[in-house]
Amino acid sequence: MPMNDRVAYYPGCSLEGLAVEYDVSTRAVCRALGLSLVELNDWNCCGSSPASLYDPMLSATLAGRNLLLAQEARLDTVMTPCPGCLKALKGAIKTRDAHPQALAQALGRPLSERVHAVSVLQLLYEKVGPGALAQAVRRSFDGLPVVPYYGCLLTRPQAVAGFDDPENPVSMDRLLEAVGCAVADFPFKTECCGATSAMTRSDIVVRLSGRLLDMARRLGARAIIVACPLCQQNLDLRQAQAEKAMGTRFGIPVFYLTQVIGWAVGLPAQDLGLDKLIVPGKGVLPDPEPTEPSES
Amino acid sequence: MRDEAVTITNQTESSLRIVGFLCNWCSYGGADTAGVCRFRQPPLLRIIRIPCTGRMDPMFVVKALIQGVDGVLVSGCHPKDCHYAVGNFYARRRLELVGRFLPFIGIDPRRFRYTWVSASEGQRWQQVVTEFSALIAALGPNPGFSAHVR
Amino acid sequence: MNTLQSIVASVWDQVDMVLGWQPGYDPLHPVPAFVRDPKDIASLIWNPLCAPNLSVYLAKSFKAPTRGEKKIGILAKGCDSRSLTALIQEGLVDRNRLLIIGLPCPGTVDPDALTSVRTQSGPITDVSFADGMVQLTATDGVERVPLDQVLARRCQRCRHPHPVLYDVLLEEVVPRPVPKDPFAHVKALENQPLEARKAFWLRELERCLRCYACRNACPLCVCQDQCLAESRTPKWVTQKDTVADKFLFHMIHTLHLAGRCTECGECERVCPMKIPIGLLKEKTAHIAMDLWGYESGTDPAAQPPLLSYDASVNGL
Amino acid sequence: MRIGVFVCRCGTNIAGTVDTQAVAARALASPDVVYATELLYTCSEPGQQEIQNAVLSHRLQGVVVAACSPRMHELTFRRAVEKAGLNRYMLEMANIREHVSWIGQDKAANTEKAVELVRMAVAKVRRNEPLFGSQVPLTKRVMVIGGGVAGIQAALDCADAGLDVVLVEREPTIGGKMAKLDKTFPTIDCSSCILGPKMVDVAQNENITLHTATEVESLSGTIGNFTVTLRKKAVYVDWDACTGCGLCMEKCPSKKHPDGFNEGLATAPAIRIPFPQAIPKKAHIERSACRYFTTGKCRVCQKICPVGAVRFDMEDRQVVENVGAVIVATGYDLFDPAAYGEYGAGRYPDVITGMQFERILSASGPFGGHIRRPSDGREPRDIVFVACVGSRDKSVGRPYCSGVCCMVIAKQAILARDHLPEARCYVFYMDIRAPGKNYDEFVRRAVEEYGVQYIRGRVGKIYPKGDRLVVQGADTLLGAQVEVEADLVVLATGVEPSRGARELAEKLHISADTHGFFMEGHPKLKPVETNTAGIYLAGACQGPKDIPASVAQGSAAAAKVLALFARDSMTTDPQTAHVAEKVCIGCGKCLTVCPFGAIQWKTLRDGTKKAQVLETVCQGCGLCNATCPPKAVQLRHFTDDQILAELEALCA
Repeated sequence: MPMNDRVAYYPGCSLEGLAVEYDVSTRAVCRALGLSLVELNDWNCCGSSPASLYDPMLSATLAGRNLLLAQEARLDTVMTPCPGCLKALKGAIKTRDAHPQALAQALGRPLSERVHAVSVLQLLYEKVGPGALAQAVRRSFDGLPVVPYYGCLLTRPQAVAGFDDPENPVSMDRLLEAVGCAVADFPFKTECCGATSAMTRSDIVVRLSGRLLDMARRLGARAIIVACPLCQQNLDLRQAQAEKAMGTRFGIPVFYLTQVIGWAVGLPAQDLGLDKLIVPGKGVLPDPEPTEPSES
Repeated sequence: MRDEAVTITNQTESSLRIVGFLCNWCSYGGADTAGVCRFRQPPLLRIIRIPCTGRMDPMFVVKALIQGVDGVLVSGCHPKDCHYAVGNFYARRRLELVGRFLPFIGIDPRRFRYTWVSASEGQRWQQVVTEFSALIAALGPNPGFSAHVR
Repeated sequence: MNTLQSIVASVWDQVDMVLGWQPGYDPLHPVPAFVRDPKDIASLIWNPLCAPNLSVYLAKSFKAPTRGEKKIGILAKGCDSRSLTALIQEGLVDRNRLLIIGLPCPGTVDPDALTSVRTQSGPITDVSFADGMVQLTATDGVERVPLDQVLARRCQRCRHPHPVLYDVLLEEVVPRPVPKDPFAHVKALENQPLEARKAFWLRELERCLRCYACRNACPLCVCQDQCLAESRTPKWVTQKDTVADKFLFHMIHTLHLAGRCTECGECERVCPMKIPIGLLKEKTAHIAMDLWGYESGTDPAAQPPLLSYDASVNGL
Repeated sequence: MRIGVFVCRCGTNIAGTVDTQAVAARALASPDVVYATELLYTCSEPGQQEIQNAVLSHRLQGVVVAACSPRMHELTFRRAVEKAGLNRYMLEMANIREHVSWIGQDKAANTEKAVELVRMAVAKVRRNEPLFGSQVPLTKRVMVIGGGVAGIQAALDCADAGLDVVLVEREPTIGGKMAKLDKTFPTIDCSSCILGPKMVDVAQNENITLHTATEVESLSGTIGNFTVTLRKKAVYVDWDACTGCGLCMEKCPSKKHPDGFNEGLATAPAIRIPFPQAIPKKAHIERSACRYFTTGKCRVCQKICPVGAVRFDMEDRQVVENVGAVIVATGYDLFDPAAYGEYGAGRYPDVITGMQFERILSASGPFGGHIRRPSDGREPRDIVFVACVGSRDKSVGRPYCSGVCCMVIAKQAILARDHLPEARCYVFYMDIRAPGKNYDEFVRRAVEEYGVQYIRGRVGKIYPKGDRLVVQGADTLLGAQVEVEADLVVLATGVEPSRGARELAEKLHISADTHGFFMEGHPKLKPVETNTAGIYLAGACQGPKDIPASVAQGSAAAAKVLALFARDSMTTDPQTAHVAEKVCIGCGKCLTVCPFGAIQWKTLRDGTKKAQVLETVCQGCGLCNATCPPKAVQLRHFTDDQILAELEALCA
């Protein structure tokens, strides 16, 4: 993957509010691992699912404008942590490849073929990689049993995502192993958490998320690691609802991948927004004092 | 697709002609398949059957266009599927060269196209013929080199 | 020209003939010389008026093995050496039968250009070259013209003034520098609209007499009496005096040379109607270079692109 | 020349959208046309008779038939004009059906096009010349590539008819996929009991030369006279000496290697006989597993072999066989289910393929014919079969139906219930495809007698729950999501072309479709021929097929070869290149480009060299014709003048 040292950063709306901890931890981790993020100046909403349902060209234009901002800042790689935003950006790239003229007309100028979008997971996996990450660990998770939860959107549809296996992705598994987690083979890695029905049919959300939590518990996981603001919300914020509906108690904290990696590389809790979690996570995190990496 | 085919039919100046040089094994069969499947095509094309695109002397392309044929379409087996193993590999070079040469002598290169269609690709053949016919209809008659333009 | 003579003399025991140039009917037009007797070595000359590409005689006139084991000596400018290489590439000439005397070339003179820049009118009695200048001695005086001003078109775009293949080299002349854009003439025509290009060729080719001088002067046109342009079976071209038929003849010549032409420009030099037919072949050379990075007559071991192929699905 | 033009109405196929009468009438305007008429069905007996009558009564010298594609009926009409005394190459066809009447509705435009195509055909036939093929003797030997059931059948049929047969198999034993199967549908015959005797027949038949562990390297020549170069791979055991006693297998210290015959469910020693019924029953060494080859020490087998057959220094060697025909029967391979990440094949040991289940069912299999789970050896209670894994799914590049899996599943479910009467079987399917004789009845039996639960829908996910698996899918008839807990999941993996099929197609100069299955000569009328004369197809290499269809094709291909060899010599196709010696300038470009080495030098008395075409080697592609600068080489029946005449008729 061609990448400049500097990467354009598109946080997206969720990371401004709901998932502010994803935003701060992403910035902190990238800084700590030597990736220079440049937030796009004057970025706009990607259009999310409403725009694409209303008019695919509108969606491509909204997302495409953000890509254009990167192009004008002479940055080829646009990174966004939110899988929803990622899908919108990659959708715009698909539109550029299929109907370059139509998109150029909508945007007012053509979008370069060089510009492409990646998730924070892909960026960390391809630009840093499990090997280098293991070298940077200051606080090993020391065999903490966890499950990685990629969500339904991050690797799908494959023709758009173009990263990892759509049904059985492993990139996050590898990164978590690198920081010392004992990663269980989570069969529900890409199952739906119910996100789109969050407002309209919370019963469905509770059922689907409850199923994920139940499987995580059966695998002995002490934490669920996610890469999507909506996944995090449904599993964390609604965990109590799921517990109530299922008559059980989970108590499984739900971390963003960036929070886990940030903690492992020795960043302080305030840089990672750990206090934003509903199900408290401090208990499962290893020693607060980072150690210097041993020479061996 | 169908609508497009019909429009061309209606507006066809009966003078427009495309000559197709099709290899016997793949593209001629593909054109047959398109016929068997009743895939509508504009009526501009006249097909000359040749054993292989390797038989295509680029001079046939030049001769046709100088004589005023409005379009030349050469079609053979997909690369690596040539009945004679390598005929289309040679053809590919020769046809690409002549295609790039045509504009130098003032012949619109869009009047010449070469493509690969297998015997099973009836639908692809329909698409090739329909697109190329629409293009030739848009370009209009080819005056050839008989008339001296000053 | 002592050096040329001494080189030829030094290799004389290896050859039974040397192809070179000798003075012609006037100083502007040296003619080919076939030196079979060492006495005639003295008559050989070499200057920017020695235009004919001597390699043309090889495949056409001296194809059959010569007497004995001896070689044919041949003088070759940069362009001529490319023609020789191309002939060797195609197996039309046996490299082992050749003794190539390479001549770094300062560029050749277009005699018409020279006559047109003259201010005098008297018959020319002598031409000499020095310091990039041509000195014309006529019955009514002496005149000097810069060589650059009277160069043949082919030499203005020459990429190989230095021979690419030779056995011995005459080192006394500094070759012409390679121009920045060797395809500038091709591009100039290409920059005109399609219709203008067509009109250009119709206008030019209408003058063609079909004298076939271009074909006969071409070192790579080796069909001789069997030329397709005069063939009745198959009949590609009629003998009618139409521009279409003239065009077809030139297209046959061009396409038969595609990927082979060494751009020596002889076809254009010998055209009595001064039709710039060299451009047609230059364009094919440009395409071959573009598509396959191929330059004819520069590598005796290379296979011409149209006689080989790329076996990959998406290759060319 | 006196030319007759016959315009076919083809019922309404042509006459419906082409004014055939006008086409015939306007044909009379072309030079040399002395007779033109329309006919109702030209290819019919009376139609052909009319042509023959007209040839005689109008003293025709050339015939143009404007009808369907020449790929359809050129041969028919060539024979017809030949019966009337004309040379068969004095016929041309104008394709006014596939290329005119069937692709356009505008009658005026169609008629105009048909008129022009006829004019072009007339122009061509005016330049046609009578052509005569030459007689070449046939090499009456046949090579069969692939020793599965289709290849075995073809080899036996040919050998029984007295032909010399060379049977080539890539693996060390023949038997193919069928040898791995436990039972066959719909009769529940024991697979090895019905295949075994045929394999033995192959070994015992004196007319069959068997080359196992052998691959085809190259093929040259043409129908009647092919030269095939084979590579016999080093097996490190001298098979002339090996008695197949199996002592080496017992003593080999390196035993824990996946057993390919058992689909990786069991282990095998580095030196092995593939399975007890293998033909030939000879040991071979898997180089990558052998301790001697990997570490340089061991040689136990060599020491204990009672006949001293082990040869560590054995190398691949080439064998050249001359044959007159080739039957390709390279079969199929199975889709790798790892492409479906959600099914977990490879990650969950109890998610297995249908072929693995076949081995589990087999008495010679890893568990001696007891159904056990690979993970813990426990008998499964609930078995889920998933259909269409790698079939009818564009997203994995397999849009086609594999044809056999529905029946395989029904068979396996029935057998599972036979073995384990307590077991419950579930089948997730898309549609049931059971069109063979007694096939649908067989599926009904699975449902009605054996109580197999068929659930119509795709499986979305398989995940472990405790030591069991949960199969989550849709029941599209109920319109609901369903979850079935299972102990064993069997994925019915689809059929795909045998590994290396595309490379083999290139070597044999035959074509393959987009998926890599070999292309038959005509989908309806030439199912076992290829477009390369003398090369025939049998079995699943042409497309997914079950056993009876493969066997039928094996016999059909054998019949084609026997028909070919019923003569002692054959007439070559005269549509070859020919050099006009006077015109040839000896530049040698035709020799450079000829893909078949069909052009050679000929030295005249004065020492000049001329190109010369070997007419029995020439395949008629015309590359030399296109390359020759003075056009001294002309491809007969497709000469420059003939093509130019067509072109000029179009411009007229």
